[in-house]
Amino acid sequence: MAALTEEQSIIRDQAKAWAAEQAPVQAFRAMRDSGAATGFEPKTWSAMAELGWTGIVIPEAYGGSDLGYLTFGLVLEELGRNLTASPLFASGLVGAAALVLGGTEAQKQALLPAIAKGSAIATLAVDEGPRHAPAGTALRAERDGSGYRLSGEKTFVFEGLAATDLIVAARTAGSPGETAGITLFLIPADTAGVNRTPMQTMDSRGYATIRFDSVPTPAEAVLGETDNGFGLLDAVLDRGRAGLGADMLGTAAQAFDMTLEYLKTRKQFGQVIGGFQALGHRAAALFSGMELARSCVEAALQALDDDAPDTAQLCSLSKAKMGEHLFQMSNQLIQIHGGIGMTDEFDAGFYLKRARVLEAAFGNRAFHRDRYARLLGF
Amino acid sequence: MAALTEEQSIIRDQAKAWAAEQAPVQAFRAMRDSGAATGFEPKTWSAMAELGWTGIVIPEAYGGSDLGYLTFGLVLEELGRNLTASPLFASGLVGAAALVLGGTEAQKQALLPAIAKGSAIATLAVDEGPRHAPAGTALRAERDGSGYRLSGEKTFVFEGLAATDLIVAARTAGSPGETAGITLFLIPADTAGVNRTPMQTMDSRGYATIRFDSVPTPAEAVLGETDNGFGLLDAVLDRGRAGLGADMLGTAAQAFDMTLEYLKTRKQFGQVIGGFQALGHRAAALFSGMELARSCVEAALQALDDDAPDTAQLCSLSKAKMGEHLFQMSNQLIQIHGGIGMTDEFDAGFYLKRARVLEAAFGNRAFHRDRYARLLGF
Amino acid sequence: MTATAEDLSFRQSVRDWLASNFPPALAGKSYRATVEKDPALASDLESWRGRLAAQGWGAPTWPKKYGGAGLSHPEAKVIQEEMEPLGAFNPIPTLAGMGVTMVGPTMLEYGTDDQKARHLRGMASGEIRWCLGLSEPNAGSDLASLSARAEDKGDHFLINGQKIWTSGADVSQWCGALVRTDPSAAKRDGISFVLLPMDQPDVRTRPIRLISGVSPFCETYFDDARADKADLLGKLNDGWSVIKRLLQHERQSQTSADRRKLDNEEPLPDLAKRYVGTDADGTLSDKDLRARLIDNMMADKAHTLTVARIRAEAQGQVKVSAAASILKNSATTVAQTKAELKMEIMGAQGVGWEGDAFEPDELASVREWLFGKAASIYGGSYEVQYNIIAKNILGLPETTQKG
Amino acid sequence: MTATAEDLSFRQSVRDWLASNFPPALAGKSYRATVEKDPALASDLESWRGRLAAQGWGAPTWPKKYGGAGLSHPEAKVIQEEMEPLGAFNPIPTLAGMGVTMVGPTMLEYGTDDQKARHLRGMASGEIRWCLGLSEPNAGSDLASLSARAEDKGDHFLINGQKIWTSGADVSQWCGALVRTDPSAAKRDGISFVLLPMDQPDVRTRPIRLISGVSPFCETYFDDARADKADLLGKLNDGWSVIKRLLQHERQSQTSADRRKLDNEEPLPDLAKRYVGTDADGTLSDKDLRARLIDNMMADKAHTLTVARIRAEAQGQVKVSAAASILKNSATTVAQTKAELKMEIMGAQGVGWEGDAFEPDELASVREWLFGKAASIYGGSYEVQYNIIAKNILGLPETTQKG
Repeated sequence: MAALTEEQSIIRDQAKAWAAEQAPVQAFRAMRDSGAATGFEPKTWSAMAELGWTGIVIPEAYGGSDLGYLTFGLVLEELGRNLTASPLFASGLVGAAALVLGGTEAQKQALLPAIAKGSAIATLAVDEGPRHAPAGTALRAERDGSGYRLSGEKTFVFEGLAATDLIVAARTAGSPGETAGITLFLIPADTAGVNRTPMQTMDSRGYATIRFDSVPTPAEAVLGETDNGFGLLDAVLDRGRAGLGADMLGTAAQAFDMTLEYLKTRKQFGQVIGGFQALGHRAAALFSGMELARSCVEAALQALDDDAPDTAQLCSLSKAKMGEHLFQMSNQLIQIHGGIGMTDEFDAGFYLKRARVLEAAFGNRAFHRDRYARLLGF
Repeated sequence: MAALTEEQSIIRDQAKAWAAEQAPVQAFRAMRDSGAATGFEPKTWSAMAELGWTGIVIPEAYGGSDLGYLTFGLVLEELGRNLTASPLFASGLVGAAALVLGGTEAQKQALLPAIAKGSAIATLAVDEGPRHAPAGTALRAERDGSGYRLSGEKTFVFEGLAATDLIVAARTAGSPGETAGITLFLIPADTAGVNRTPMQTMDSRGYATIRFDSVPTPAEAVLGETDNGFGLLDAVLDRGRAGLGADMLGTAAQAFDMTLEYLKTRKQFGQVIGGFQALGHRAAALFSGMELARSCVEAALQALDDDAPDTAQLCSLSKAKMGEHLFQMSNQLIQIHGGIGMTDEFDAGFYLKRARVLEAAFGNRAFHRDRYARLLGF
Repeated sequence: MTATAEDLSFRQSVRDWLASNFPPALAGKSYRATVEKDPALASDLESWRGRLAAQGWGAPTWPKKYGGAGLSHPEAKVIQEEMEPLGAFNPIPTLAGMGVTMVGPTMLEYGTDDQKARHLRGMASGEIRWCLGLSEPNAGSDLASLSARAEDKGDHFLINGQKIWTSGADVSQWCGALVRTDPSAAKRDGISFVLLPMDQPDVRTRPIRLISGVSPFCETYFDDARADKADLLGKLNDGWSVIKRLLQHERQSQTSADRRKLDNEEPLPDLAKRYVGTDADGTLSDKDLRARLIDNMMADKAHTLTVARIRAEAQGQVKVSAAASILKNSATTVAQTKAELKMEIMGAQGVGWEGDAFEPDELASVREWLFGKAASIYGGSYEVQYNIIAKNILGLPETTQKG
Repeated sequence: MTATAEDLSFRQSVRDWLASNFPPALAGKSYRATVEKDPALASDLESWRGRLAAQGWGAPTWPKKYGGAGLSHPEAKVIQEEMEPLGAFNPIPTLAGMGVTMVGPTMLEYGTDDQKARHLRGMASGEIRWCLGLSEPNAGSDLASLSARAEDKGDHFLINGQKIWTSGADVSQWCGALVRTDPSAAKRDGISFVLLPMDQPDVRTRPIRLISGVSPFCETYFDDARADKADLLGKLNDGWSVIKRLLQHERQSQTSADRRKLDNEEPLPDLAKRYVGTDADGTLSDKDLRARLIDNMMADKAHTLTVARIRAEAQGQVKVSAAASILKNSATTVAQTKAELKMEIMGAQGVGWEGDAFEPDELASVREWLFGKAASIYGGSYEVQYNIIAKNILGLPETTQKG
């Protein structure tokens, strides 16, 4: 755990207590079993907004608390522990960050207070194929009078069904694969020509694919610079990556706690299984992996708050190292629990499934290892 | 162990008994301590020739026994166990294979019987830089009257100091990096303009770098096809790779036996250390790794004997999987032995050092993993 | 090994029989594909089962008098080999549940003549399905700590307790169950192996839902269930010997079964090229993934070569080899890693649970990946396999038990 | 944490003192580089040592009366930080052998006033070198099973036995040795920690040759060697408490020492580019190597960030933290993997032992790789570290000891 300010400690403790009481993993199970299409409970979401978490990275002038990314990460970690489902990450972190970093004054005023209140849900639509490749953006934004028309398809959009506003990466120039020629647009999700289809993922959240059929888009919908939006996009994605790291950290930490508890209580061959050295060493390795990954996650969040020069590297490091650890941890969660871990009645499967979805989001380990090396020049 | 013919079993048992009595690891230690520049003992070498091992892949018409590569591998494995140093691999396998596969009748008659007798030592000179890259051959063979002149440098040449004959990969056309334009030449090692310098490697064998200063080379020295020698070169290298696999298998098998023995006898905290489950599982993993690697090594040798269509793949598989296992095994040999394993008085270090030299030879794991995938088309 | 004239004539006779008896409509199917996806083929399947059973080829190495064909293992392999080009298959081991693969072979060694006469034909014909009641909720890898008990009631045992992971219990006619017959004896010494019919009011089954969805597994409850004394397999209180042998058969059947290619499975490099793309030189563009894919393919090949090597060493004789313990973990690691790679390759399309946003193949990959997590848990967990190698093969001290 | 005015003024005073006292000729050197490679600088070094010692900065956190400067840990860190831009260094911990880093801190806690007065100044000035006699040939990680014994002879102990891995024993003036004082007590209860001078006829040392070549390690033989009773550190038969504390100091010094960059070390990506080459897009052409290099660099960075995090959590107070056990294995794995990668990158040039066919850097890499294998063995082996984490941090049962 990073050295925290008093305010950060309070928020973390509050998040821990709230999630345990109001949104524990049993709540997630109930939500899954109910088949809720949006993948979260409205009352969970409004409670979060009331707690102020939706405004953590939003400046006070727009209704937020501007406490920063490390603070946001502390909340996401606690929610990750409980698999608490909500649009907090998609809207309160990614959506808000896009507006804060790239929005015009008009865009900010129109949307940030609503995000902070939880009445608007903004989300980023970037991926177009099975793999994360922001520079591969192909969705076309063609000039149409003073505005544009958007045509193409986005996939794996977080909270794509519940979103009220979409931040869409589109190509205004150049070819897919080039970082130049990309522009971000901010449009209402109910614009004519926007067709959303649910993606029923194994983590039971509300992702969507979105088809854009010549969607009319005014020039004022441009978010950031025309043709030159990749830098903004990447900066927004990095905030998302760091946030996912925190979510994954919570997921892994809970998986570890469950595993350690089982090691201490489950008996086989006349002793608790944690007394078998092979399992004891495995637990020690998992603990070490978690401590190392935690350092990366917290460093990335802190770097965002400090606007540090190596922020991009640290965000890739965080997503990659955390991904590596969560991969191991989620598999060992099942393996060490044995048969009971394989049953749907037990929660282990939820964590395993969630782990793989988080891994695929915003660039997997391979993506971020490659990006890390390129940022370091080799 | 592959299902062996009676003849193969006899030769393996003979090699095992001979190496244990005549050329055990103590003999290697004595050779190292003596600082013998050629990296082997002449009497060891002549004994091997008398046992007929130098002729195992040479047809009977040229003084060999033509027993094939699997048989050769059995001998190399037993020698690998004892770190027995000799030019058997370089000359009896690689050198002989080059002549058998690519030699004219005159070349074969001139050299194969002498290789079988052990009076000639032929070796392949292929690498030119720190990394194995046969297609990268740059050593120039320029036309000079009816013959050629060779100019350039070779490195990491096995038994380069003791060799009487050199098989040199040279570029007669094209550019480094292209497989086309490579020609092999067979020349006496004492040809004017050939300058040999010892490479004092950590495994204390007799490698050399060889400089070629405009070395006059007659047209009859061409081995195989002019400009089109890459296929032959690769086939010879594959035989070498399979042979190195067998040597590595022996090295690893002995390292495993030493480790297992130590696990059964060394006591810590009041019990033999093999009774600690973490070490027991590690031993089980090493044993499994060895069995899996052995299958690859034997399959590659068998494929050479059968002229199987997937020979090249299997040779890369063998070198890569065996390399992977030997890497783990040699590190665990030291780790499990603890302090004693770190001392020069104990033999573990010899196996570790030998392991890394074998790994670097004829393409390391990365080289062969890449080659395997390319051969499979991805 | 070169084939003798006799070998060749046997092979020809197999080929001829298959040509005239295998219903071509079933070609290239499997039992599962046939019954689950194409009910129209049910009568062809039943006719094929009947002909195979009459020939004794449902369990070809079993004695003729017990419904087998009395063939050697190499001969049985010839039948398998000759089926392949026709796309033929033997549905009987699947229909018999745990009968042909596990209970039957064990009964051939430990059973009385009466047991063999009563039970084996039903297995070999695929008409009686068997399940196994071994694991219990609190036992896990420590099978010997089981608590289901059998009370001696003269001509029968009264059985009480709960079993878990009884695959197919809800559709089986018979069960082989491990029960405690002497609670006062040391853990492994008071256990017996009994056979009992599932169609009793005092036997209840409850299907288990897994992380991958519905499953063949059940919880099975015995409340005063009855097993005839004549159906005690092996000696009283010597069930541990019986089960050890039975588990060897299990491991052996897993080792080969796990390796069978799924129908029309797309090779991973092709799948990767399709989802990930290639560079100008034809290599996968994600080099990090490529390196790990190569590793997995090499491990897969090494495993296959090891299976072949063990067979060659045994010179065609199927022997329950100690090396089977190596193969279980090796097969499991290869398969689980492959499933992970498949998910990684599919990326955002590899995280689906259901619905139209994903291709059926994509959804199936996710379910198989999840179900495959069990492979390192059941049938001797990954850890137990390593214990076995360390102790039985390497001769290191036992680490799981004190005293 | 923001710096106070007082902090800033202390920093300025350090900066001033260093500017006027550090001999510029030594800039950018290290103790080893200076004495081994540039004997001409010996007098500069000696003068620098003397000035540091007079200032109490050889062991700055020790009390002034024992040769330290009575500074806080944050203040000591300021000295270190201010030395860096000048290329200055503190040679005293090296000159004192195990004195400043291990024996001294332990003596500050366990020593008598008389011991502190007699021994600490010599360490803090770098004039007395200390070695440690802990391990024995048959003990290994099981330190408590030692058999060197000390016999009570009234005013002194008579010591007999053999120690191994006594680093610098052949050049040390004093030794801290773990000896058995009560052979009848349970393993850990009959051990004491004594201090004895090495300059006795009955102490012999024999240097150990390692797989990497010559080494600082010795075997040390005590044949009726003598240790004054006044030099018993801690209580009689309570040596186990003393040594546990001493080993914590060892782990702590390793954690920081291992991480110091070697003089002018070329970053691995640059080395790799030089030996392996790059593709048109500037990435390493060996993608398999590149993936593993990235892994190692990420692990390295994660370790560095963890060290920083633990420091931040301790809010600048150096506390002997339980997390040190994690760092030892992490640091070792990163360093050993890095050494392997370096060898792999150098390929045929990375297998040299000596001679002109290899560059000095290449030969040094091989020796360092070999020597580095010891890092996971000494100072609490890899396995022992994991035992410690499992037991002390995670609260799992002890697995190394029965009863």
